[in-house]
Parts: sequence; C-alpha cells; structure tokens
Amino acid sequence: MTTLGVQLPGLDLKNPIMPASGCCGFGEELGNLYDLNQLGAIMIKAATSKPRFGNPTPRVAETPQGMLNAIGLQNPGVATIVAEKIPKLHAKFKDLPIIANVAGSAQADYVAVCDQISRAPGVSAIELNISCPNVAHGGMEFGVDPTAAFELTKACVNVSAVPIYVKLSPNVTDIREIAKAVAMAQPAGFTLINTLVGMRFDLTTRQAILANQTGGLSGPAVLPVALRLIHQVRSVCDLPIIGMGGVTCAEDVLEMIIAGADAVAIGTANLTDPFACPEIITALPAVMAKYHISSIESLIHERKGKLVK
Amino acid sequence: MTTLGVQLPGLDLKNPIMPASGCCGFGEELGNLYDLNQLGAIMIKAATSKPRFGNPTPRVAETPQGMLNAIGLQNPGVATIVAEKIPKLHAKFKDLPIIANVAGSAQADYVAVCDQISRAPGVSAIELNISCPNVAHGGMEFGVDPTAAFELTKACVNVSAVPIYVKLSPNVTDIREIAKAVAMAQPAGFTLINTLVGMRFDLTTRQAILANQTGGLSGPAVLPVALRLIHQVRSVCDLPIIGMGGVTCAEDVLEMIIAGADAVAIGTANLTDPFACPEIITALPAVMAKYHISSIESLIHERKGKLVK
Amino acid sequence: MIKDYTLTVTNQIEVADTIYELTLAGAITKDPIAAGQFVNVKIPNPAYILRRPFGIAEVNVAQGYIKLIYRVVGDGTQILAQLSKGATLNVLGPLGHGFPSEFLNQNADVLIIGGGTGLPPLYELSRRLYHEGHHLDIALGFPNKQRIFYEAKMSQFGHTMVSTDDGSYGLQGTIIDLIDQNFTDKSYQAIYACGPRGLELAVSAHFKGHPHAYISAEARMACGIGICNACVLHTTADTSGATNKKVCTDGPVFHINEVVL
Amino acid sequence: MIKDYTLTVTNQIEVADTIYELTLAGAITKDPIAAGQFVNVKIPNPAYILRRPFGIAEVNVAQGYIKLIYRVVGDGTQILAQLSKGATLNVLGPLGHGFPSEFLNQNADVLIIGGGTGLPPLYELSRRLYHEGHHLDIALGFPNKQRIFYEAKMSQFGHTMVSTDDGSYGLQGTIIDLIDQNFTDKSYQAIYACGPRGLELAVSAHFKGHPHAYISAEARMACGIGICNACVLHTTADTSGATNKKVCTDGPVFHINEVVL
Ligand SMILES: Cc1cc2nc3c(=O)[nH]c(=O)nc-3n(C[C@H](O)[C@H](O)[C@H](O)COP(=O)(O)OP(=O)(O)OC[C@H]3O[C@@H](n4cnc5c(N)ncnc54)[C@H](O)[C@@H]3O)c2cc1C
Ligand SMILES: Cc1cc2nc3c(=O)[nH]c(=O)nc-3n(C[C@H](O)[C@H](O)[C@H](O)COP(=O)(O)OP(=O)(O)OC[C@H]3O[C@@H](n4cnc5c(N)ncnc54)[C@H](O)[C@@H]3O)c2cc1C
Ligand SMILES: Cc1cc2nc3c(=O)[nH]c(=O)nc-3n(C[C@H](O)[C@H](O)[C@H](O)COP(=O)(O)O)c2cc1C
Ligand SMILES: Cc1cc2nc3c(=O)[nH]c(=O)nc-3n(C[C@H](O)[C@H](O)[C@H](O)COP(=O)(O)O)c2cc1C
Ligand code: FES
Ligand code: FES
Repeated sequence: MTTLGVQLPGLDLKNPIMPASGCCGFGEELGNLYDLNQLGAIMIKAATSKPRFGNPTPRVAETPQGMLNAIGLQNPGVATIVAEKIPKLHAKFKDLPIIANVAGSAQADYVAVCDQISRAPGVSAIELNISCPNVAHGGMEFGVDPTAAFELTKACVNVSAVPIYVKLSPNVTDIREIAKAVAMAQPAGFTLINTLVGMRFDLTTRQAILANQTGGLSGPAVLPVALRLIHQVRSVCDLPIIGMGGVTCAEDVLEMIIAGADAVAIGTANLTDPFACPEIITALPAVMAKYHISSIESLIHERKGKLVK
Repeated sequence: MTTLGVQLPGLDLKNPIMPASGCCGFGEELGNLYDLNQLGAIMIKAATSKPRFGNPTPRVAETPQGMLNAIGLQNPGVATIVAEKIPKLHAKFKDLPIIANVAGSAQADYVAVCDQISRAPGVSAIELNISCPNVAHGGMEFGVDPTAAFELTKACVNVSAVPIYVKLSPNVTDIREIAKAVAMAQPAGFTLINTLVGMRFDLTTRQAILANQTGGLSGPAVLPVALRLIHQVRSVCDLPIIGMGGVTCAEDVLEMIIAGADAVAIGTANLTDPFACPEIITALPAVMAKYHISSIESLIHERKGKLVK
Repeated sequence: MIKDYTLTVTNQIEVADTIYELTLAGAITKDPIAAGQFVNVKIPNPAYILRRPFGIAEVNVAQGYIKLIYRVVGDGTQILAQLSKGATLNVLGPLGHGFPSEFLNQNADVLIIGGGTGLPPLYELSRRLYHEGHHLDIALGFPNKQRIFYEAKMSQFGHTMVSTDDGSYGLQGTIIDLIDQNFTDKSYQAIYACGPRGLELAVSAHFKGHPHAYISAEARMACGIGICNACVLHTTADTSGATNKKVCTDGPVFHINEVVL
Repeated sequence: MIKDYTLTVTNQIEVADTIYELTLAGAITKDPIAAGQFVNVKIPNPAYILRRPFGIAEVNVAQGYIKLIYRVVGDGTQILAQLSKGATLNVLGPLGHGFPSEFLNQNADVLIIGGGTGLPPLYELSRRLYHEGHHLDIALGFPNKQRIFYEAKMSQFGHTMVSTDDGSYGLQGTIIDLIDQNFTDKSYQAIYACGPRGLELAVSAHFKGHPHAYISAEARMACGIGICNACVLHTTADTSGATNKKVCTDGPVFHINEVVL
C-alpha cells in the first residue's frame, strides 16, 4: 500500500486525485501542460449518443467563490470520442485510468453510449451523469426521481463492460432516497456532487447573464454542501464514493474523505489554475503528515471504524 | 412615491432593506449602534411557544464566502418576546415595521405563536419559518412537503392578525411545487431563501465542526442559488417576495429585485459588519442612478412588464 | 461605543514561536476600554467573512494604540501574521465586559492565572491593577519553552512563575500544580484567569466558592455583538437552558460560578 | 509553452479615461509570443475565481516585459487598476493563436482596424509588421475623445486616422465610415481587426470574401486553455454546431469567414 494509493472497483488509483468531468476536456490540453500519468485518474467530458453543440453563449458567469456554467453537454458524440479522443489520450498516457462520463436524454441513449464507450481501450469505469442541470431533457430529470434513477442505472450496469459510478444531483430534497434507490441497481459506486442550480443577472440589461438563464454552481462556494451530501450518502450506503465540489487544496481533499469520500475529483479549480491537480497531489503528503494521516487508505479505514449509521 | 419606498401587504417600507431573522436578535444590540428607524423593516429572531436554548456549541463554522450556523432557534419563548422584547423595540423605534419570525415543531405550536405574536403592538407582519434546517422536528419538515406546508400556512393565516409571509426552504427538488401549494393558502407573500444544509469537518479531530453536525449555509456563497429560487417562485406566482441569501451590497439588492424580489433582507452581512444595512441603504441611490433605475417600485414594474411566465 | 474602526498596523513582531504581537493605531483608544474587553477583527482577505475575536492585550491612550497578541492556529491568524507596517485592519470594538475590579480593597492581593494565548487580556489587567497599587501574584502556563512570551513584562507587575507542560522551562506541570506548589500562602481577594478550557475548568474547580474568581471564556463567535447567538453558554443557575449567557456581550469575563464552561 | 507566470508590476498608468496600461515583467517573454495572443489573469483578490483574458499589447523581449491595456468595466478590472509597482500577478499564457502574417508579400499593404480596447493586440501586431517593412494604414474608433489612447504610438507605424462615435475628435461616425471615406484607394493584402462585436460584424460584412481579413473575437471565458467549452463559436461551414471553434484555443484570431460571431 502506497501512501496515496486507493483501490476502487475498476480503478487502481495511484492517488485519490482526478480532474472532474467537464473541467479537463478529453485530456488533450492538460496533457500538453503536464504529465497526466501523475493523476489518479481522469474523468473526461460527457459523451452523448449524437454530437452536441450545447447551449448558446454566454455559458459561464462568476459568483462569490464560485461560478455558474451552462455548457449543455457539448461533445463530439460517442462515436468520435471512442474513435479519436479516447485512443489519443490512452496512447499518450498509458498509466492513466480513464473514467468516461455518459449523459443522454432518454434511457436508450444512455444504454447505447455505455455499451459502446465501456468497450473503448483505456476506459476503466463509467461515470453515469444523471444530474446535469443544463439540458432541457434527461440529465437531472433522472437524478431527482428514485425510480427513474434506479431503472436507468440497472439498464446501464447490465450493458457496461466496466464498473459504473452514478453521479448524483445535489438539487434534491433528500439525496439518501435517490442513493438508496440507485444502490439497488448495484452500481460500483457514486460520484457526487454535480452542480447546484443557480442564476446571475446583469444590472444593465436586467437579464440573466447566462443565455441558458440558469447554470450549475461549482467551486469553493459549494464545498460545505458537497461535504454534507457525501456524508449523507455515506450514512446510508457502503459503496465507494468519488467526492467533488469546491475542492481546491490538499486540506479540502482530506476533509472530503473524512466526510465519506474514497477519492476526490477536482473540477472548477482546474479552470482557475490548470496545474491544480498535480499541485494538490504534491501537497498531499506534507498535509497528511501534519494531521498524522499515514495513508489515504488508513484515513478511509479510520472513518469506517468511526461511522455510526 | 419615494425613490426607495416599497408597499407590501402590511408593510409600508421606506426602503427595501431589512435585517434577516436570526441576524439581528430582537433589535436591541443593533439599536445601540444605529437608528433602526432608517431600516425598511426588521425581521426579529424566531419565536417558539416555549423558550429554547437551541443546539450545543460550536454553532458556527466558516466556509468559502459563507458560513454555517446551527443555532437551533434559540429564543426566550413567545411570552417573553411579546411581553418584553417587542415592546422594548417598538418603544425605541416607533417607525420601524417589525416582522415576527415564527417557528415550531408542530402545527399547533405555530398557530398558537402566530395568534399571540400577531397581536403584539408594532408587529406588522409574520414570517412563517417552515424552513429551519437546524431543528430535529418541525421547521424544514414542513417546508419540504407541499401538503404539510399548505395546511400549516392555512391554519396560521386563519388565526393571524397581520399578513403572513411564508419562508421557503431551498433544500427541495422543486421549490415551485411548494410555492404553488403554499399560495393556495393565501398568505401575503413569501420570504426566501432560508439556509442550505452544509457541513464542515475538522482535520485534527476528524469530526464535524458543528456540534449539531450539519448547519445552514448562508452568505455570498449562496447568492446565485437564492437568485435562482426567487426567480423560480416568481415564475409561478405573483405574490410579493422578500428575497434574501448572500446579499452584501446595493448591487446585490438590485440583482435580487431583478430576479423577482420586492424587498430584500440582509442576514450574514450583519455578522461581518453590523452597519451593513444602513450602509447598503445609503449606497442604493447612487448605484440605482448608475443603472438608470429611478425607483425601486419602477424596477419592480419594469420586471413585471418583462416577465414571461 | 462600539465602532468599526480602521486601524493601522504600526508594528508586528513574533514574540515567541508562532505567537505575534500586533500594534494597531487609531481612534479606538479615544473611548474608554476596559481590561478584558476584546475586538472582532476582519481578516484582510475577502474570502473570509467571519471576523476573529482577540483580547485587547494593551491599551495606550497617550500614544493612541492597542496591542493584540495571537497565535497562528489557522487561516485567519496566518493572514494576520503576514501584515506589515502601514497595513490597515477593520476592527470592531471594544466588545464585551472586562474584568471587574471596582470591589478591590486598597493594595489588595490578587492572583493572575494565564495559560498560553489566554495571557493577552491579563497583561492589560495586570498593568492597571499594578498601577492602582494592588499586589499581584502571577502564574503563567505554556506548552513549552518556545511558546513562552511576556514573562519579563508580567514580572514587572508582580511575583511571576512559569510552568510548562513538557518541563522545558520552569515547573513541569499544569498551572494548577504551579498554584498548589507556589501560591497557597496568601488568600487572594480576587483571582483572574484566562486560558484554554481545561485551565478554566481547573481554575473553576480549584477556587470553587471564591466570591471573586473570574475567568474569561472562549467561544466560536460570529457577530461578537450579541445578535447571532453563536456563543452562548448555559448558566449554572439554570441548566435547562431557558436562560443563558452570550460570551460576546455578557462575557467574555464571567464569575466562575456563573456559567457552565 | 503555456505557464502560470508570476509577473511583477513595473508600471501602471492611466492612458485615457478609465483605460490603463499595465507593464508586467517576468519570465513570460523568454518563450516566443505571437502578436494577437492573450493572457488569462488571476484577479489578485481571492473572492474571484475566474481569470480575466486580456490581449498582449506589447512584448519587449530585451527588457523582459509585456504590456496589457484594459478598460475598467467591472470588479476584476477595478481591482487590477489599483495595483501599484512591485505587486505581483499570476498570468497564464501566452494563450491562443496570433494574427497570421507569414503569407504577406514584402512591403505589403495592410489595414489595421481597432475599436476601443480591441486596439491592444493590434499595437504589437503593427509594431512587428512595421519593422518587417510592411505599409500600414490604421483606422481607430473610439466612443469619444476622452477614451482615445495610443493614437500617437500607432501613428509611428503608418497613416493613422481616428473616428469617434460622438464626433468629439476626428471623424464623427463608425469605423466603417472612416474606412469608406479614407481607406478605399488601396487594395490591402491583409486586414486585421479587433474591437467590439458590432465592429467585427461590420468589418466581416465589409470585407466579405477577402482572403486575408482577420478578426480577433471576444467571448466569456473560464479556463482560457480549451478545457471548459465556455467560449465556443459556431463555424460558418457547419451551423448545425456539431463542429465548432473555441475562441481560447482555436482563436482568438479567426478569418472572417471562419466563425459565426
Ligand atoms: C473573546 C475571545 C478572545 C480571544 N483572544 C485571543 C487572544 O488574545 N489571542 C489569541 O491567540 N487567540 C484569542 N482567541 C482565539 C482566537 O479567536 C482564535 O485563535 C482565532 O479566531 C483563530 O482564527 P483562525 O482563522 O486562525 O483559525 P481557524 O481555525 O481557521 O478559524 C476558523 C473559525 O473558527 C474560529 N475559531 C478557531 N479557534 C477558535 C478559538 N480558540 N476560539 C474562538 N474561535 C475560534 C475562528 O474565529 C473562525 O471563525 C480569543 C477568542 C475569543 C472568543
Ligand atoms: C481574448 C480576449 C482578449 C481581451 N483583451 C482585452 C484587452 O486587451 N483589453 C480590455 O480592456 N479587455 C479585453 N478583453 C475583455 C476583458 O476580458 C473584460 O473586459 C474583462 O474580463 C472584464 O472583467 P471585469 O471583472 O472587470 O468585468 P465583470 O463584468 O465584472 O466580469 C465578470 C465576468 O465576465 C467576463 N467578461 C466581462 N466582460 C467581458 C468581455 N468583454 N469579454 C470577455 N469576458 C468578459 C469576465 O472575464 C468575468 O468572467 C478581452 C477579452 C477576450 C476574450
Ligand atoms: C465548466 C464545467 C463543465 C462541466 N461539465 C460536466 C459534464 O460534462 N459532466 C458532468 O458530469 N459534470 C460536469 N461538470 C460538473 C463537475 O464535474 C463537478 O461535478 C462540479 O463542477 C463540482 O465540482 P467543482 O466544484 O470542483 O467544480 C462540469 C462543471 C463545470 C464547471
Ligand atoms: C446565525 C443565523 C441565524 C439564523 N436564524 C434564523 C431564524 O431564527 N429564523 C429564520 O427564519 N432564519 C434564520 N436564519 C436565516 C436567515 O434569516 C437568512 O434566511 C439566511 O441566512 C440567508 O440570508 P444571508 O445569506 O443574507 O444570511 C439565520 C441565519 C443565520 C446566519
Ligand atoms: S458571537 Fe454572535 S451572539 Fe455572540
Ligand atoms: S475558455 Fe475554456 S474552452 Fe475556451
């Protein structure tokens, strides 16, 4: 056991850190800036069955210690992703586990994309995005309804060649209900949180800043909400959780693991600083030493020992 | 019509600004710092039927551009509030409309407190708090269930001598459902948002920082979420909305009105700067001039003209 | 009168390992400040919205400055430690109630008990009591030698002894050990203590029933002015909690019998 | 190579009403920078997490500095305007692609069209083209006299004329009026434009079909390096949107036929 390593279904992570989906493209640009083999894994941008341009611009707005995005799942479609994007990434960074993010507007789309993408070489797991707040149909619709979430997960688990992690929405009254329903479909684990729905308005035009009106809130502002949701899901379920939401430093990573996560994805921080992930990985050992944490696995074990259900 | 004045049921506001409940006590301490007659109104701390000590400490924790609180509705009980706190405030600041915040753990409590407090001299309106995330029973339980919220509101409206504004919870999958249900009980309006549920953990103890484990997130971090929820409620309902959540400056006030609010409460900003409310009131005219807003009422009218349902 | 003062850093020195003395000049000294009052300091970094409370360690009315002494324990104090001369700081204060001393007889015997960064408000208190002619015995506890500060400055005001948890300086032991071994031959008219919760509990137990034993309590605060209810303590008189005390406005100084720490 | 440079402010001056020229020294000039590339600047205030993109207005390799010119339009630029000498700034860059010019014949006739704060990257471009021996005509548009900057500096490189929207200086009218009235007697081998969307649309329409007419596009950005998809534009070739261009990595400079503004 190394100090930073974590073992999760399908994922042999050399450290718990991975860039979150939508905040690292398909690894091409970051891969020109640093060696992605340093990362625990990479969660590539959402794949849908057809190419999507996504929402009109402006697609981003700033908020206090956060940002709104309404990209709208822009992507070249699963065929191109499987034929070009993933092979290119895998060829360049052999040691990098790839987690493919799958989205759609109908269950059949999700199933088809999972089937296809789970067989792409280099793909170690799927992140099933049932929680995108920025598309008119699908996405969050599944994530807020326990029955739909269960059905969808089950269908995707059945067809996928790799473990499936279901990405949950924070925009629900009780995430435990959704998590319990999804768990019955036996996915490998969860990822959470996706973004909170928010808005900003322009005082001059008196209109929403985002062309899509609403967008997803991410960044440090959401950290306490992410920690709470991760803790809630952890309290009803033993499945692995890849946590995310507002993490910007090694301290935040450890706090998220204490809350209930087994690995941690970094989203918005990459947009502020493209070197955020390697910087956090480098910082982890010293911060762990400061808090007498001998390894990430030991921190996870310690939490498991303590957790009162 | 003055530049800053706003007329709402029961509330003749000289300006749209009021300190939010729980962030100004019963006006005693702020009243020693500045003349509260300057304020549009004041939303005093929650009243419950019996005195409440509230939650164990620590009750507050910091988050990026926000804070968590788990005060737990500490208050001396409605009898003392009506006998001592409100008369004292009203005697000192004759021109200040008082909005009494009412909470409880059962419908009967809410009704009894509304009955009593609505008859206290100086109380112009009630804020019905069905959204406190920091108590084990009641509070948010009502705010997340359309039927319970409707029943409770109706019972309180029936008994109250003053208009009732229902304070909605942001911790729901679809606030429009709740707002529509509550609107059927014919309250005077809404106030929103209450706090988002969040957590922080201490890396040394590996425990939640708050003794109550979870707390309510407030402050600038929640502004985009508040704007979205206010906009959503505005899109299904014409009732007046007193908006709140992360407002710290005159620009934020105007943005919240554009989003759908008719007046704006300031919570956490009072804790950072006790003079926040008068400072914002002083700043408003110049900021309004910058954006060519001749009066708050005109901005509200402009919004009504534009709003596509 | 409580105001949000803009004070100027005129000096900052590291008085011991991770412990800083910050001198702040400005109008705050124009109104009276009681020994034991505190200020709520805006961290000069907009990411932080909660102020940080610190006891007022020294008031110099003639020269128009106050001093704070703080230990770097987290982000806020880390940021304060980087301030250099000329920087400005928003400081809300003076807040709370100070140590009561109006009841003291002339030349009264007084015991001062300070643990670590509990010492700051006791410095100003000791300075005043000394100049009023009282006789001070002073017991100071620190975790270790590196963290000792203000020993010499306190010694000006009375017989001062030091203990350290690890014995690297002075007596090895707790402050109660120090008192038991060195400060038992007088009966003090007043005891004033400030330090970590453990120290305050021990002092409260040790001087139980003493009519004038005071501690200055700590609590996580938000507003510092009584409007948020973050900092409440149960009273010993009513543990049901219906009545209670706010550390920020009813304290931070309490009689040891008054509140449940 | 894109890096997150820590640059030092060596000068900041207000060159026109609300418009600032910021000189930043540091290692960023050690690698080649193309005229038309931009940087993504971290606002030195932790409340803001999105960087702000600015065109590189001047590169001085010998003395190791770059210049940015920006107008104060919101919080971020307001904060930048307060920076004084010696302050440091995190600057990600150089980003995007510059203005293509390798196709130019010797002593080519070139038209430069700059509107307001679109001018900065055109200054560096003009400087280079002039030193390479090309003949520049320069049309500059501003809202009014108070907002004019760099007229004299641009005049060094070629025949420069100015229009203002309100006629308070130069020709009263748009930049297209200026071009129609003053720059029609030559056929330019290349046109380079940068300015507000209106200007770029007008330039695109006016020079439709020109093989070498380029604009530098603006877009709300987050990452500036192609990982977030904030800044996309439809391509004229495929308005379905399946293919598209990112302003930050495919641009900011595009041929006028390439993208839908
Ligand atoms: C009335 C009073 C007087 C004080 N006087 C002094 C003094 O003179 N010298 C000194 O060094 N310290 C003093 N403290 C403690 C001091 O307030 C904290 O050490 C400081 O707030 C820590 O801030 P931070 O950002 O570095 O720590 P962080 O742990 O990052 O702070 C996070 C949050 O927790 C709060 N917090 C953390 N530790 C404490 C604590 N021990 N007490 C209260 N709140 C805490 C902070 O205020 C902040 O809201 C006093 C506390 C109180 C209540
Ligand atoms: C490639 C590129 C080059 C640029 N070069 C220059 C330049 O050389 N000089 C100059 O003055 N301006 C330039 N701009 C515009 C500049 O980025 C904005 O004026 C600046 O970001 C405004 O920041 P703010 O915080 O003051 O405004 P705010 O309105 O408070 O900013 C809020 C958010 O909106 C974004 N934003 C606001 N206005 C614009 C805009 N016009 N374009 C893109 N994003 C915007 C900000 O980046 C920020 O994310 C350029 C923009 C781009 C895309
Ligand atoms: C610009 C942007 C694009 C995103 N795109 C996706 C996406 O395609 N699929 C997805 O599951 N999540 C997407 N997300 C959500 C992130 O993966 C992550 O869940 C969220 O941003 C919270 O983490 P953070 O606060 O670290 O950014 C996106 C987030 C941002 C900011
Ligand atoms: C310390 C604290 C105590 C609060 N107590 C109450 C309360 O008693 N009743 C209530 O309805 N809301 C209470 N709130 C919520 C606020 O009234 C407000 O809805 C919320 O904080 C969002 O606004 P803000 O971001 O401006 O603080 C409290 C908030 C804080 C920070
Ligand atoms: S800190 Fe707010 S009441 Fe004491
Ligand atoms: S700004 Fe992120 S892709 Fe262009």
